[in-house]
Amino acid sequence: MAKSVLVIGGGPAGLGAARILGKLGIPTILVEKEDRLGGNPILNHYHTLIPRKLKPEQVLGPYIKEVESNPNVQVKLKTELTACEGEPGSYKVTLSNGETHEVGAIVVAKGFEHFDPRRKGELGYGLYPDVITNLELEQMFSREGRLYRPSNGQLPKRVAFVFCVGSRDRQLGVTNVHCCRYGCALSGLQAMEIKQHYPDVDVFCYYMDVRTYGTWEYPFYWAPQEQYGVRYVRGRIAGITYSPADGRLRVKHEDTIVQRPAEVPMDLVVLVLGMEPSAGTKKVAKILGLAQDPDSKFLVPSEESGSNIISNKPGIFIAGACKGPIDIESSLAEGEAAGAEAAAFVGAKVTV
Amino acid sequence: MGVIGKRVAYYPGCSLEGATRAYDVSTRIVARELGLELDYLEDYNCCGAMESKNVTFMGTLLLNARNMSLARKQGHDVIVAPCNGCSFSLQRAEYFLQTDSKIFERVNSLLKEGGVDLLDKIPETYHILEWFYHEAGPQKVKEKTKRPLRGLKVANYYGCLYTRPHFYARTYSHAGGQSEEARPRRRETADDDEHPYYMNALFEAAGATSVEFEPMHTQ
Amino acid sequence: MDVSGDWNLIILPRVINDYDLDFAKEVMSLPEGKTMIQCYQCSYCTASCPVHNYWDERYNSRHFIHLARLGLIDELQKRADVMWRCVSCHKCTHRCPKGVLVEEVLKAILKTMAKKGLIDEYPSKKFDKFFTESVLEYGRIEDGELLFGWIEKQGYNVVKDPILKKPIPFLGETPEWLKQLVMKPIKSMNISFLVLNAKHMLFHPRTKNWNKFKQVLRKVVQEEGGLT
Amino acid sequence: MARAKLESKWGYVSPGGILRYPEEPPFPVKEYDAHYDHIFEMMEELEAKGEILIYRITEEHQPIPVYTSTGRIKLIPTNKLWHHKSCGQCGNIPGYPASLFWFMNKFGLDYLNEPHQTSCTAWNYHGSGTSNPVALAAVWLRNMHQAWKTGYYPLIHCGTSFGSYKETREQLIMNKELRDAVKPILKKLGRLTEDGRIVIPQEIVHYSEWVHAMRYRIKELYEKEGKAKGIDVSNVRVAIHNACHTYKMIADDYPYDPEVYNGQRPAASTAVIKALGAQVVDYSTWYDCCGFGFRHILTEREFTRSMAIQRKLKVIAEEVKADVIITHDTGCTTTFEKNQWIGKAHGMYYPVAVMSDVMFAALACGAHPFKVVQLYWNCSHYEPLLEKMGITNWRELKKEWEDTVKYISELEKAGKYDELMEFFKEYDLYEPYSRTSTGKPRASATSNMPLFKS
Repeated sequence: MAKSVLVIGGGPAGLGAARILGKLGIPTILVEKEDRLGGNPILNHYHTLIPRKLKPEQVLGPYIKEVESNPNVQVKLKTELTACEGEPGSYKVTLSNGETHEVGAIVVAKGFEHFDPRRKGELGYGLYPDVITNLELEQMFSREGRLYRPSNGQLPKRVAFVFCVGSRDRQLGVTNVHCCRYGCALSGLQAMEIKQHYPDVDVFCYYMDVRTYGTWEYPFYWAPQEQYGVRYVRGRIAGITYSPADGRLRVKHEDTIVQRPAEVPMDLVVLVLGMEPSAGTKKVAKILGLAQDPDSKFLVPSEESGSNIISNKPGIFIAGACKGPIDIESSLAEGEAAGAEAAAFVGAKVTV
Repeated sequence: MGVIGKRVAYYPGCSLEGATRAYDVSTRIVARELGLELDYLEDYNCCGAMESKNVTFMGTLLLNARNMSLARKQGHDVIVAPCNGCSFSLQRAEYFLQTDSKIFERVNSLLKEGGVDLLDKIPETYHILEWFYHEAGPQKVKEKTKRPLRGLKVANYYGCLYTRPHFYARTYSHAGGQSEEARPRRRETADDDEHPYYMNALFEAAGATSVEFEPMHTQ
Repeated sequence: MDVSGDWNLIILPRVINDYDLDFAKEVMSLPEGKTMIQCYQCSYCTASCPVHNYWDERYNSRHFIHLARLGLIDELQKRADVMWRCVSCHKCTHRCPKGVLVEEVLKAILKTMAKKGLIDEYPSKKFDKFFTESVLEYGRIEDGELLFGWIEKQGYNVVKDPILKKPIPFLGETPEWLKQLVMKPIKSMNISFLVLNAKHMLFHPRTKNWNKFKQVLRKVVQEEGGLT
Repeated sequence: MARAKLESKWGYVSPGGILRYPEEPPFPVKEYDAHYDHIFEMMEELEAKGEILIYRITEEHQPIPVYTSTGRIKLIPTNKLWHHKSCGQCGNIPGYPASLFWFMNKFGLDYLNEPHQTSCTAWNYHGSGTSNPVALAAVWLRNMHQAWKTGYYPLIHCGTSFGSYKETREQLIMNKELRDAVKPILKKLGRLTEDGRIVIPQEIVHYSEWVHAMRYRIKELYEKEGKAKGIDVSNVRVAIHNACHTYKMIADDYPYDPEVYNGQRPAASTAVIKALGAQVVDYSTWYDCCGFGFRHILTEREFTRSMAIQRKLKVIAEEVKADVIITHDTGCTTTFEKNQWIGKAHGMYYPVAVMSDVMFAALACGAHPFKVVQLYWNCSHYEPLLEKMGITNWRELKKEWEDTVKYISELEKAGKYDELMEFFKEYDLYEPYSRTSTGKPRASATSNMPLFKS
């Protein structure tokens, strides 16, 4: 009988790993610190996922169901890893509920956190109710199903998306110089959703670069412009202020194409948040001795391996957003790959 | 060879019957010698050139639609124009009529109002150079040359609108337009966009030497 | 004590305070302006443009599109002296990777500006109108009349024959460049061509069956406000 | 750079003792390892190497901790202060430092009104660009050495001096070349310690930080004395202008507070106005410069007046209809004041009272609007503000001040300087050369200086 595998984190990557391990008949322990599986998309009530425009329940629901019903997988909610000893192939792990287990391999999928935009004080988040985050916009859609200005409950006439909040920014120290990867595409999607339901709302995207890479270019950059008339303005937003005269926000920037300063009235401003490694990722990295990027603190794969799920520790595999910004479908795929690697590592004989 | 047709509607345009009469006369002679037939478009009107287009969109479209209607009346589905401006104007009208059914309907109703036959079908317009190249070709030109242009250095200047823009002439490929398959014949017969060579080939067939003066030859 | 002489100056802010989004809507309501929305500011058009390259770098098709889309009218007006300088070579439209009919869009922007009274009548517009009038009247243009008529419009004193009121070439004032331009070919021209051109100048070539169609055309042009 | 943290009264302290953090920041901050921390770490390293001497804040200075934008704890000394005054303030807005001294007298704090202070020369640095780091550093270190010698802790009145000194400190600490260049100069001046070290204070402190730290005591005074005089500021609409040189020059070293815009905007001035119970109103160009721009006031006055009128006065008048603009720097106050009149000449008149936080606080606490706050220097409309604050008897107070001026000039003409000094003492009127650390008027300093020459 093969040794068991510990999967840390019940988000997309962790679910991907647990699902494949369970399918292969490997005894698997899935620990999740929250009281339900699904990770950020489920816990934070995302509305629509890029790139396939599916709901989180549509994408992750089947995974959760499969993991929960597979007898090979023990799901331990409200549980965290607290200690780890031993050698590759027989790690002795201690969990926060006091249990100890011996596992042959570990899959780390502790994910990311959204940037706290209050750290960019000039953007006025937390001061002006009509400055919201893209996460809050998702929740506005998913929980209330309508678009409104938090200050007065009215439909905004104009909405601005502010790209790269907490991304590509040395002002925050060395920790947030990376690109969030999802922001441009999600903003395009959200802008389209707004225009679909409220065609008269004017939507503006303030960007430095638009990074809807690969096949995302058409659906998340061209379509918002060509089909919905979303306007893109190049220039990083330097400040958001409020004018009591008309009760509207002012988005302060330089239109780099016109080369003129601009302070344009907006009714709702959406900050597109960057990604940071979660506190759990940093904690697990310490417990397991995993290599971290010295600046961003994201986990980094083994230098020798060309694969990005192989960690610097034999028998420990890393998947998903704990290694850096990633989209959900890739996160699932990485989880599955890491699960398969872990199965191979514990020497499971798999019959097809 | 032979995609466009040996007998076509000939739209000379205003200038060819005025200041550049020589072009008109030469065109007719060359066509005759090459065994091609130009059917003069009776009672045509000005294409509007760039000027009318800058003043009135629908008016310019109507001007060209009238000429198209005349060509249909004479039984043609191909118009050939020796003037870059004229062929451009006709192709532009063709583009808007093909890609926007609302425009097409409006144009037809205005044609009716103006006492002109309706457009049952939108004829295609070719530049005369394309027609010569595809319906006669260098080989035929060589055969028919009586006084070879040996020793003559020719700078072939095609002009702006001979190949441009490809949206109007050939592909229609912009969002909202029809598919690239809309005009397969046109795509097949078109000269190279950036490095046109039909005139070079025909003159060389007639014995002349082409001189390169890129990048100005289509500026 | 201030000796600079300009102490009274108050500098007004350069800040863009708002967009005029109705302007873009109006441009895009024109059939030729529809594709303006597709532009993603890559500047392929501008880099291809001979006017930008050889005349004035302020002639920038991409920039005009951006300004029009956001309705930055004052910025468009600042460029009124170059905006009409398009030579209609269509390289912009030909090359645009997004399928924007750039040349047409720029003309749509100019038309909208003219309609809203945001731009004075520019030189090329005068000629466009003169040309179109001729087309509307006769169905065809005539090169000689177009040339001398335009010369007359430029303020030269052109002598006309008393009966048909047509300009008589080279009588009265003619710019020197025009004399040279016309005399060179005339000297070597076949006599029958000369006669033909003279005939055309006296008796303007006309399209037959034109009157009814002309009225429809005039109506359409009037609707669009093109000749006003 | 790893920082070992030790617990202390205010949070965590590095071994050397000058870099402090609370365990949990009270508002979202940039990062614990903010890029500005290394200045303090390097100061301690340089002290350990014997290159510099850190002029430390001690219990004697009765420090009050405030947070900076990085969440760092900055100690603001409140007692035994060495006043580093401002060129423009004393010349153009004398009520500004006077109000500060008035408060210190009220609170019974010890201070030294230093006659041996020089200008920071940042005026030169900004105005013409002809200064250089060595000269700026030498001037700063000379002044700091003088403060250290007297045993009083430097308090900088001017925003530009404060900003320039913060920059100079960074340059000095980061560049050995600069330290090596400046040491021979200071040696010649006799401004090194006995063992050849340069003196750098632990914190560079602006007067607005002192006001900020003392805001609750100011509030007490307002409630006890101001309200007793019928003063009530609760209806006053206050537009705050934060001075660029105080908080944009070395942005990491200026107070921020969870109470003030959730720690997302500079706290000084706003916090004291809020503590007094006045209405702080937000406006869209709060971030903008007043227009003074330092070199602009000297070389491009058109820019200064245009900025002041178009971007600030107009916006404040149209968006929020403020009763008063509160500043904390010399240049901003004069710019807003004088440009209202220039605006009037151009048909752009947006009248509003302008004064510094400390002047407003002094008025609220019942200071004499003319004898102490010296509003007669103000050319803006301050009268409606006084009315709104409940100082409805300002006409009588003005008369009283005019009579006093007459009386003083009579005494002066008669050469009765001793009586003059007694008079100042009796009326507790600020007089620049009279009050020293001992609290005793020093007649000799002014005995040969005619006042109010007319």
